[in-house]
Amino acid sequence: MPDPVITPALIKQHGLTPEEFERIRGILEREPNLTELGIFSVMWSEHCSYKNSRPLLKQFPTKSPKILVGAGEENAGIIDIGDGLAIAFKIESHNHPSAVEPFQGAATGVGGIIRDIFTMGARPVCAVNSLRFGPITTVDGSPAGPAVLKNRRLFTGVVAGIAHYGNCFGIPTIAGEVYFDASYEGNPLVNAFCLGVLRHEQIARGAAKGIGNPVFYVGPATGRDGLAGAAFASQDLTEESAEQQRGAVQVGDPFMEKLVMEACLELLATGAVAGIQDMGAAGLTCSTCETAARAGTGIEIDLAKVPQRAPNMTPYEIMLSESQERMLIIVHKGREEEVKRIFDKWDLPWAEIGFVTDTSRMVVKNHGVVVADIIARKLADEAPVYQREAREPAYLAAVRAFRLTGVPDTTDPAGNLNTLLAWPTIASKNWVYRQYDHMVRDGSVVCPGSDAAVIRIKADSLPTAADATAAVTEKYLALKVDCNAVYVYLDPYEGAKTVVAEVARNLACAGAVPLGSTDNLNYGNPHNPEIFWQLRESVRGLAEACRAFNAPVTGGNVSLYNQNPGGPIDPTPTVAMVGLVEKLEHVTTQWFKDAGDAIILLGEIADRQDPLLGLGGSAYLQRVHGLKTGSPPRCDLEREANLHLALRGLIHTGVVKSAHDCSDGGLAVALAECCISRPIARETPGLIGAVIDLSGYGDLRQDALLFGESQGRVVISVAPLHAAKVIAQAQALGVLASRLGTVGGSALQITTSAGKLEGDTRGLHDHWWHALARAMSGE
Amino acid sequence: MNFAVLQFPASNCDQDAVHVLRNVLGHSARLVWHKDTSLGGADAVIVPGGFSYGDYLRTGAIARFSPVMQAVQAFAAHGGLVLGICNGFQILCEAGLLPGALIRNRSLQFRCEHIFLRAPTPDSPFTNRIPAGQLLRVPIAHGEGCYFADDTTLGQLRAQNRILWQYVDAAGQPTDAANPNGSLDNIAGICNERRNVAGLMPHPERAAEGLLGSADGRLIFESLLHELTARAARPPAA
Amino acid sequence: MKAKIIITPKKAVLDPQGKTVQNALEHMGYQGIGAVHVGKYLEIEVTGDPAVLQGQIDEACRKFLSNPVIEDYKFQIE
Amino acid sequence: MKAKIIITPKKAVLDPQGKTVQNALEHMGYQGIGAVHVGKYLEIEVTGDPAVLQGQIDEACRKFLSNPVIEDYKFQIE
Ligand SMILES: Nc1ncnc2c1ncn2[C@@H]1O[C@H](COP(=O)(O)OP(=O)(O)O)[C@@H](O)[C@H]1O
Ligand SMILES: [Mg+2]
Repeated sequence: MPDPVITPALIKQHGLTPEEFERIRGILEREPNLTELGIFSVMWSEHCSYKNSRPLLKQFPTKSPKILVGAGEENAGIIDIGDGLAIAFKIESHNHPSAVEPFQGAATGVGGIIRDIFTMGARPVCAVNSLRFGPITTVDGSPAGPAVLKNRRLFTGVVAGIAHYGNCFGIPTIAGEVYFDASYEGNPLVNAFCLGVLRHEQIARGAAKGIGNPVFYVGPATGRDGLAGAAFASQDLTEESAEQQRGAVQVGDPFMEKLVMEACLELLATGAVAGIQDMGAAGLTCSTCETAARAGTGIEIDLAKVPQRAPNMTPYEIMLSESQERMLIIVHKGREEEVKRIFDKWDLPWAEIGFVTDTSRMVVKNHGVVVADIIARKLADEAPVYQREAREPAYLAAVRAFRLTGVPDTTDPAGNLNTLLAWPTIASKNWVYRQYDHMVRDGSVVCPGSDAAVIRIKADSLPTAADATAAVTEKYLALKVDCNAVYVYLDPYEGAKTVVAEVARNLACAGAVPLGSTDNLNYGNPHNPEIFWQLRESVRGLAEACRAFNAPVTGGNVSLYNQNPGGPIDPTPTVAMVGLVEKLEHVTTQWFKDAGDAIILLGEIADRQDPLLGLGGSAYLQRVHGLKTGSPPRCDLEREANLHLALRGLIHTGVVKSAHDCSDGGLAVALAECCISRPIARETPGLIGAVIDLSGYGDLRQDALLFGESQGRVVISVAPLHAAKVIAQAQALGVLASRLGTVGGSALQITTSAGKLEGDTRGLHDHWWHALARAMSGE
Repeated sequence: MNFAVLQFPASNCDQDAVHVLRNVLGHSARLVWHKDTSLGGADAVIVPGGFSYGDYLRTGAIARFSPVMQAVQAFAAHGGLVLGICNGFQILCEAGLLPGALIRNRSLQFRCEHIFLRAPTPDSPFTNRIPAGQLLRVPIAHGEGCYFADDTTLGQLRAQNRILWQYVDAAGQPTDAANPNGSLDNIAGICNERRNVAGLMPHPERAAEGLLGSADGRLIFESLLHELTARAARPPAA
Repeated sequence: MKAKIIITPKKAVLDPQGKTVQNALEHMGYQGIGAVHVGKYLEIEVTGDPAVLQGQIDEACRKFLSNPVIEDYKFQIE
Repeated sequence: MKAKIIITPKKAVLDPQGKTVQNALEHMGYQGIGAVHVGKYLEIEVTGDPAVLQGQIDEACRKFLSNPVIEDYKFQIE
């Protein structure tokens, strides 16, 4: 088949502008052919090049003495956790594929991020996920229409896909978050995170080093799957773009990935590997040109040698395919036999497809005929960068002007509490995480259901070492991902700070000190100045907050063009953070433990300087009053950081029996969760009541007192004899602390100046625990 | 004692079993690759959890044909102790070493959560150290753990006291609500007629250390060790 | 040639998937829907002497592709 | 009457299950085995006017029983 002529229409179809095309001609010093056009189009897509976001990402703090591999250097960053051990982690989105085929889209998202981690030489030890869908219930309980049914189908498919891949691969999916909001209708968000562990000396590099070294391909044959998926992810999700993509859905094979991972780790331990990179977005294209660019070498491959699943695949298709579970490995010359032996042991398909050159060019041949020839570095690193226009969104004026004057105070706080507990965004996510194997690998110290998960790192968490006898000191890591996107929508800068504050607070509640973070920026189309403004302002907030909590960003992902015909999604910068719990005794969970314990609030009961008293953007206003507006709670980073420090200090003294932060749903929801969230066994929750006295706060509106979401608050419980001392210590550390009540009984009773809210723990638990299952079965 | 822990390509609880046997219980445990034909003189065999061959077609269907399973068949035929956990249980059923089959959970969903187990009889190498009436709090993690057998088989299991573990509620009752997958008779695990081969869906190896929330699962391994010690003390049969 | 194999759950075996599909179909308003059974379909490309293949596929079905405790099978080579 | 429905993975889509079964059959020593595809088989008991049923089952297959993104279906009412 002769190459088609490169027409303006074809250029446009590839998502390239006329100026970008000129730049390509400049780089090549000639006209590109179709294969080359395809290669540039994927490498210069937002997904691979960050051309719209790169200038903003520069604001992130990316350095600390603990960082061994920094953001942007490799597939994932690496952080030292002491005693010669290190962790690699990263988050990545698979939004558009999941919109088209939720099960496979989400499954391959998990597969992709796991590959990013073992590519670094680390053994993947846990997974985390952050999900968003349109509403799965109707506001008034009326029968679900097509939109709600579709949201349920997407939710079902995505969760099953994540479960399928992670469970079969054998990685515990140990934490996550799920939000439901109309802005995600038709454009769900699926962000998957993976963390791996390795020894310092085991760090592998994605560089094509050593002129003459052979290049191996390992993994299943290449098919027409996910053709140009990176480009697909970098345009608005429309019916047409989805239809195109349908023909090329990627199917995940977790069994294959497990084999590829074990073989790669075994291979890395031999020292025969000079460089290694997964074939993720933009498959063979990205892995060849990036490895060459990193090493400053060239690479030459022959596509005829690439295993192919379908007959008559063109060079264009082979280069752009996103078939899953494939790796590119550059091997030290002379060590090929060891490589082949290991691949054969694991029954893996492999092929030697090329070699490293000194030409600094990426040369692709097909049966010996050159089909692409590009200077690798220019392709990988010289994508255009845009400073987009930014304009404050018009809706913000109304948001800022919003006051509570038109909102009557609550008259049914007990009813409101039940309603909030059963609201899918707040309700227990056990319908989700019980489908995930969250305990495999014998390390799940705190399972999903508490603020942050805690995982134990032990000898077998590590990749096989040349010296298998070296002792390994056990470590405890805490993890969580968070993002209240409604806050970010209502105030991108302040909201983004809160995102980071909340995730850091969750780590502090578990007893952990932050090590680092990774973020996934999910936004609408950046060509819209209002959306670019959201992006710019929230990145500023994220960067500032990550600095404040000493949680440098080690990498992340940008997913733009998340729009459906109804408009853009809420700006959703999800942030996953990893922290270290120094000693096992410091691990703390959120639920109350023993009757008689004193309940203490760290932080101020409400932010009195906030005219909305923490109700702006709150779950309460959204669910009870149908209002998604008002300036969200302010985030005072200095105070917040001080709170975390004090909380950890108290935990270290050994007196804190439980710690739970106040987030969605405010203090009343947090207290209820402390009473009902302890899991014992199937159908056997650990329930314990509490008696709370808030009558001293008569100056506050009831709804704000109970359901306001002012930041910087944590509910802890301690043995009664420690209560006074703990309050004094907290105050000495500059954190306000007040006793709210006592653990015990079979109900949560909250007395306020206006009356008493009482909820039997069984009833509260029932509303909260079964809400998602009920919603999904249409009850 | 020496344990052989089988390793299929996609076993993923193999390391966990080795960890518990070695580091928690202080015995020796060795991974045995599925292509091996010998168990290397092990005293007992653990067939661990995971997805053996991706669990394509049916759970355990492909694994039963692997070379190592020939060795396990022979080992069991000589009275050797074999314990299958989760996927290991599925493999033993597929291989015909245990009767019945494990089918899709009735919820059609994978389930990972803690459950309570009751051991109706101490009369087996796998339950002899479990005090009468004691409930074990142990996690499950499976999508296909619904135990099925025809009426005759089920009758035999009951009559011969071969139901070794049942799902129960906090009061020790095998209620429907306590049944996580729809298993007949709330069956979580059984043994063969000779009582030397057993399988269960729950994961005792994930409940062997206090820091993971429960150490109840140790009782199952301790039962096995108790039996092995007793056997070692017995003079070899003529 | 192709061997086309149909594997169905035995009548006595719980078929929650069949039940779920049945409920869903009724829910969607389809009329006249009775019991639903969900099984497997396998298609295998084969070459060789049909008579030999017949025996081979039957054996593969019995020993490997189906589990006689819970499933029935039938096949055809075309 | 019964509607018998066969759902198979689309040819262009990866079928890891089929591939694994194929490998296993080859490993077990079966000769002349080519590509294997694993799909679903549904049997639905139905009553009503065959012509109407034809349309209904087709719709159910398209909208619910199969996943048109990655699967093809065919059916027969007997
Ligand atoms: N998709 C998910 N996967 C795994 N665990 C989840 C998921 N969603 C929520 N969880 C778990 O449920 C608990 C509550 O989550 P969330 O409501 O996000 O907590 P918070 O209010 O602290 O932000 C956490 O332990 C969290 O890890
Ligand atoms: Mg929290």
